[in-house]
Amino acid sequence: MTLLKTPPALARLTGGRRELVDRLFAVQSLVALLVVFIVAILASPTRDGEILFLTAGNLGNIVRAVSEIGIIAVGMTFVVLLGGIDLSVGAILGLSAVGTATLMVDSGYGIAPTVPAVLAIGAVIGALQGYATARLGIQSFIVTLAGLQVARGLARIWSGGLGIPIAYGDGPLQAPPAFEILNGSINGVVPVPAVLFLAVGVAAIVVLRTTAFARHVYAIGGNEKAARLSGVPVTRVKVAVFAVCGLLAAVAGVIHAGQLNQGSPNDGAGYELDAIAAVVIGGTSLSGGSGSMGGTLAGALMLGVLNNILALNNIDANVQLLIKGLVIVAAAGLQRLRRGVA
Amino acid sequence: MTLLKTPPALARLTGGRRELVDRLFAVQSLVALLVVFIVAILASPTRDGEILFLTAGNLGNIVRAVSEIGIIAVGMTFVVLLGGIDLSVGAILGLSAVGTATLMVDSGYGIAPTVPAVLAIGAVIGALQGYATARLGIQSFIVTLAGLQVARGLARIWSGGLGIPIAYGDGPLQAPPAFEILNGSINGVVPVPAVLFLAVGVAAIVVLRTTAFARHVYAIGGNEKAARLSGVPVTRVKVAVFAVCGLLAAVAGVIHAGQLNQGSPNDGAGYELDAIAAVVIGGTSLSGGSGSMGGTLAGALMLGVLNNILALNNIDANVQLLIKGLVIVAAAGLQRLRRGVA
Amino acid sequence: ACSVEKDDPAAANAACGPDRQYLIGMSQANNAEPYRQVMNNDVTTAAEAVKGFEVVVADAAQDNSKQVADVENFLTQKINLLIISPNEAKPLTAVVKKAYDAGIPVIVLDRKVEGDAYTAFIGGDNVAIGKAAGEFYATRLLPDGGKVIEIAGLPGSTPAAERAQGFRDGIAANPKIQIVASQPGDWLREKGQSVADALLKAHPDAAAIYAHNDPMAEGAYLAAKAAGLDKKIKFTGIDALPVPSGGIKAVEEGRLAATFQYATGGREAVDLAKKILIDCSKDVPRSTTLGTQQITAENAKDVYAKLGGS
Amino acid sequence: MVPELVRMSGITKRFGGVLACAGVDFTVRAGEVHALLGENGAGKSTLMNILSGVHTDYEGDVAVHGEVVRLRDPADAQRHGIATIHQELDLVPQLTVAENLVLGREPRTRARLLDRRAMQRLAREEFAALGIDLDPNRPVGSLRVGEQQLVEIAKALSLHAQVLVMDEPTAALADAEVSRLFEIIDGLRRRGVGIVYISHRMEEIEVIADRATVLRNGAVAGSLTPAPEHRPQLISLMVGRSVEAMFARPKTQKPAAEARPLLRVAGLTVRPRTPRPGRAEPDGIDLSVDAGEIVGLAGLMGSGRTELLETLFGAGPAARVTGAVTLDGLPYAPKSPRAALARGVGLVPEDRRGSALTLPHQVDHSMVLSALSRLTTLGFVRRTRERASVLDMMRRLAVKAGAPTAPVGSLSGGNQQKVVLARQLMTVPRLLLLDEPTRGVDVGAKAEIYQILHRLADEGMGILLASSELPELLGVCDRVVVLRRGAVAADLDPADVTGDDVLAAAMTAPGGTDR
Ligand SMILES: Nc1ncnc2c1ncn2[C@@H]1O[C@H](COP(=O)(O)OP(=O)(O)OP(=O)(O)O)[C@@H](O)[C@H]1O
Ligand SMILES: Nc1ncnc2c1ncn2[C@@H]1O[C@H](COP(=O)(O)OP(=O)(O)OP(=O)(O)O)[C@@H](O)[C@H]1O
Ligand SMILES: [Mg+2]
Ligand SMILES: [Mg+2]
Repeated sequence: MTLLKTPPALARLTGGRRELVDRLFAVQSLVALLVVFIVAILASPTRDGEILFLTAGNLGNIVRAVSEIGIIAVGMTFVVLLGGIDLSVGAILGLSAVGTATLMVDSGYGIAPTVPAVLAIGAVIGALQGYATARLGIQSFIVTLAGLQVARGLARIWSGGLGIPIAYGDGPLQAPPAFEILNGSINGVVPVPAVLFLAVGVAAIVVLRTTAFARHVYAIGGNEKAARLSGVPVTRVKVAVFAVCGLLAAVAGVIHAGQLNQGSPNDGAGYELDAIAAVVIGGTSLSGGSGSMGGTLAGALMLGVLNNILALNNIDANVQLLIKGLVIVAAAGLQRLRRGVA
Repeated sequence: MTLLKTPPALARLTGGRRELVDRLFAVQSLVALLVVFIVAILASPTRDGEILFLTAGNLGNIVRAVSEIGIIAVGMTFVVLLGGIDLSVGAILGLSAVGTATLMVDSGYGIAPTVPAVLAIGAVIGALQGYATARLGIQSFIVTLAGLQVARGLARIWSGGLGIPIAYGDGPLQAPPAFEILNGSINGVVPVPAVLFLAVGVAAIVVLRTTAFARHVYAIGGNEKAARLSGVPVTRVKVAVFAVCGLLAAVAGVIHAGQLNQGSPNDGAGYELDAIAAVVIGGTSLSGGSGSMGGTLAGALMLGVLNNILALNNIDANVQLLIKGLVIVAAAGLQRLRRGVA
Repeated sequence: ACSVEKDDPAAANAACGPDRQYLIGMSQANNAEPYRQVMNNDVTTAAEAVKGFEVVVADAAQDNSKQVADVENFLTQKINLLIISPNEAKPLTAVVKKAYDAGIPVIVLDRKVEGDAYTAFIGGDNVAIGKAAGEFYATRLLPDGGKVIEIAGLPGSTPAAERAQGFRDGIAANPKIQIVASQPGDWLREKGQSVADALLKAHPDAAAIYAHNDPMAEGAYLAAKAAGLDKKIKFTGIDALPVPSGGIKAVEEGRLAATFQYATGGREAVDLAKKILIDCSKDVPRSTTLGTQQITAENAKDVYAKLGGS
Repeated sequence: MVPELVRMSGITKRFGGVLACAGVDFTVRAGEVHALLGENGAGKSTLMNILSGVHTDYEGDVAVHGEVVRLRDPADAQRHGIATIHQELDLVPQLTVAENLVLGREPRTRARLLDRRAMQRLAREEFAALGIDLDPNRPVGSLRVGEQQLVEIAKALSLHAQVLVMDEPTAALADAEVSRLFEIIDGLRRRGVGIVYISHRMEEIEVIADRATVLRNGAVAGSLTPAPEHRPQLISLMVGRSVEAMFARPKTQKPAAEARPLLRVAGLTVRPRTPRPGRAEPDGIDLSVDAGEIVGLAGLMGSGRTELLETLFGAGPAARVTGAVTLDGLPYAPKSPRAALARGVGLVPEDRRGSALTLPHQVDHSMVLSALSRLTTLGFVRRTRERASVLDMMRRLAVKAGAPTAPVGSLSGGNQQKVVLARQLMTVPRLLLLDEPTRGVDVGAKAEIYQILHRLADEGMGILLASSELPELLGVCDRVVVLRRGAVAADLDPADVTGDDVLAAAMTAPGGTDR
């Protein structure tokens, strides 16, 4: 619970009774997650008396399915807290997936050189974008929109436009079997990508709650001029944040390649919007300076549960679109309730 | 030229020499357009000594090709000036195209009831989104992201997922031949959608420069609290602006249906990003309160010229992505130059 | 076609027989493509006619990961048979194998998966279709040769590559036919239109436009019409969907000179499902290649009716 | 009896757990200036926000012209003849002065279009009446705080309201503008307008107010007729104790011989790449601050005080800087605030809301922002140490906040100012640059801040204090440097001079005032 408490308490007011209301609402993304979870249990189809939604396999699948979006959303949270936005993450995922497959299979490098190299590519693209926003002062929306196109173009050129399959083995044009672990699960229940997602998430929560870097991020997002006058190294922090976001998108790309046994240049299209949705549902303000990482994790999981229960009930794909749209607005509205009291 | 002068002069400062620099830069999106235009002439392939890019037909095509994005960008400019963003426009375009085809062909209504009805649908969706942002205080990014999904879902459900062809004639299941005008051109040179785009654009410039409504839009985008304290009807203005944006997206949808002789539910995907790019390249700040409509028109045309010259030269599609990304950043950077001095 | 043998786990485990209820999961790569939407419609319509069949469709929206999750969700629901039209082969292979190994019969439509962990494959042959189109150009459309503009599908997609290759094989017989330009139209009508706009500027003397699908052919037609070239140039597409917005109608109405059927395989898949589930047949064809059909003004109306177009 | 324009009775307003107003009765009569006094956070603005339709959820009744009304929003209040100059400058920076002036009630032509000419005319008329010379076409974002304040005043006046609420209208004004404003207030009073006047400047209250109501902790503490002889009484009503000797400095040791030179500025000239109209950049400034010395910076609006401080803090605009500056005898030319902080120089900017604080952020986080590097190991914030130093600082500066974790925005203006001061003190600077550090701060808190400054100076800190309040400069500083058009016009010893001498030095010698 405490994980979800917004550090620079979003709520405008404190004191007395108010404090209690606040504390309740501070975990409101968790509340939204819980509501959706309970609704999902009630709405779940059963088969032979078993609630399908609650089967271990299904819960594992939910977390696995949101793991990539979730990891991206963690990076996105930093960017949004800073007052920016990053539209390039989906394309960086695609580029990284291609990079993983190409380097590991076509070029025959092992895991050790490949993964760090791919992550470095993601971080460098992110850092360049950060530099363009911070120093040239171009709005991050437009920088990363361009970054999206460039990363997507690079991915297509690098791969020749086609997905590069990853086969495992020791021979040439085969990837080290160890890499297949991304496809596996621990004890056959908890998928590895889910574990990675939760690990990244918890690490991010710790970073955001305990480091000076996080304070700087909040300060810049809240009032950049004030941050600069307070001696915050604004450019450096911005570059670092976008680099982290790019890096995490690359992590998601590596996982993506591992999960799908392929690096495809068109993958990850539209992931940026899902990630941003998770961040906003989690209570982080797009105008920067306030929000929490725990909220983002809850937001991502909520989207995962929602997708899953709609699919389990075989809701028509188009109706799913409608329902998802409305639930997102409702979740964001819940968010608002809290601030509305101020 | 004067069309492009930012009304509430973007530049922080005025007076003396500064004024001159300002006036030069106030038209900077026109400068960017000009640069791209000249480059296009130089880069254009020729045939029998004729510069293909400069043929009347080609120039007409360019404007026709950007007319839908351009009309959407006009509506988007209002929203962005207000400090918001509208991601639903592409989906509203698809929904309107479907609506046009369904009502006119399947239901056999004439142009007169169909077009107003479709435009009303667009305006109502926009207004609902505006209401959700204004009254419920949910960030427009998330409201319109949800709106996107809802509109897309409705379009698919309404059309059964398939494009609805529009055939012309007087019989049943045929559209009135007058509607085919959207496909035609004036004097065989100036395409009708291009004319509509420019008409909408000029009307918007006039509105933005001469009405109190426009002042209110700038005021809310610049400092919402100040606007509210001054007695500006904030909610009403917001609802109106989003309604206008939805309406213009619907106009683009009607044109889309007319141009392609079909209403397809999946059309318009990604148009929102192109429109936003046009707005930002045109010098409007995504944080609201400053920008101009002339800039948006220049921005849209610039994107059109860029697309055209890349296609005329048969540039590889992936390389096109790279080039477009970089040009967008460069154009936005040019923007920045002006403000950077302040 | 080879047939399923004794150690096929799917055939071994599948409970089958008439008078039972069967849940069939249909995993579609992307509902937003008309071809795939029609495939869904074909499957659902055909299944309605079979007593005991219930079909649920999941749309992966062109996302490999989403499609994997869709299949996983089907497995959670314990479907009795899986029909899948994969977004891409390799990424779906593992999960299809998982389903197959769990004893669920799998029918793969349109695009293959790797390996042999599926019950049956049904699909068209894009190279053959492209070749048929090419031969049509060589012998009937442009017997005296001429310049051809190609509007290709999404760069990097297999059908685009195969339809391009087949076409080149087909026109080889007539050396007077020359492809003067090729640009991608991403399968989209509006992109077909704007690409044709530019290409017709560069090649106003083209004799025909070969588009990799019908919507792009229609878009090219509109561009030519705007340029006043629609009477001079011939247009052909591929897919021939039996729906109002499809290519057959366009041929019937004279906009396209011809189109070539790329069957969805939806009905065939349900037929096969019926054999497996209701007839308990252990002997279904491992691979079915759907033929193509040339649609021109002469046969358009008949074919439309025959294919059940509405 | 003069008619009552407004009667507020039993007004109670809560913000969550905070009781901002507790059963307040308040009236405004025609033709009077009713001063509303109280410490920071006493509830003055809240009460007036209720009257101007900003807060709509309150208990109690508001009667306008004897009729109980429930004002729905600011526009509604305006319709009832109530205009407000809000404490915070809420203008739209991107719009021009004229556009801001008529915002929400734009004059229109017969075609319902914007009537630009009428707009200009209105703006010029209002400014002429106020006796100020401001180009109506300048974007408000390019105005200095003082000029923005004037626009706010003109805007409220142009409503020709029956009741005019002025919430600290002079906080950002210098003396010349203040006296001009008082003439106008006098005129309004004679026309029967009822005025509520909120200010922390006691001298002003004594000059302009007909009666005064004091709020303490949200409740009415008493009413008085303001006069210099009642000042101690008023102040003790406000703070609940007597505050004597506001400027009294324990003139303990001041061995001038021992003065250690800290900052030396010689011939400092700043030429910005882009000229900033209405601003005077440092132009050949010579200045020195010794350790333990408090040096005042006086000057008219726009005389270049802020520019000087910003330049010394590395926060000025892109510019060519010439001249010699040394700190502790070493060359000093900071490229950024970060560099300045590293050399032990701190700045408290004049615009605390725009340049220093993020209102929703916690008090403790805001306080330690500049000093984080002292409180971290390997990048991790040491919570216990952070908490200890925050509590220590809150005690030293007597910051009143619900908790160290309360949002800064929930603090009163004076306490917010203390948070900004605390942030700089936490960096343990050797040289502290202060730009209008007591703007909007109540008398009690001001006295506390002055004591703190004296203590810091005694501990050896050098302080450069820019202020528009002459009593403050003369009362606190060891020396007062007067700037005029970016140049030093005089270097005075407060002991020998009066406010008039400083003003005289600040004006241009021949040729009228420096604008
Ligand atoms: N929007 C708000 N949210 C929460 N608390 C508030 C809000 N506005 C005011 N308060 C609280 O209400 C009390 C009264 O504040 P108010 O602004 O009325 O004081 P004031 O007398 O105007 O002080 P100052 O002289 O500093 O302007 C303070 O404790 C303040 O913290
Ligand atoms: N053209 C401008 N561009 C940016 N900021 C400006 C501009 N003009 C004024 N400011 C800001 O306004 C503030 C100065 O306003 P104010 O009216 O208090 O000046 P002042 O203190 O009276 O004059 P000075 O300090 O120059 O003697 C500064 O914070 C400054 O940054
Ligand atoms: Mg106040
Ligand atoms: Mg100043």
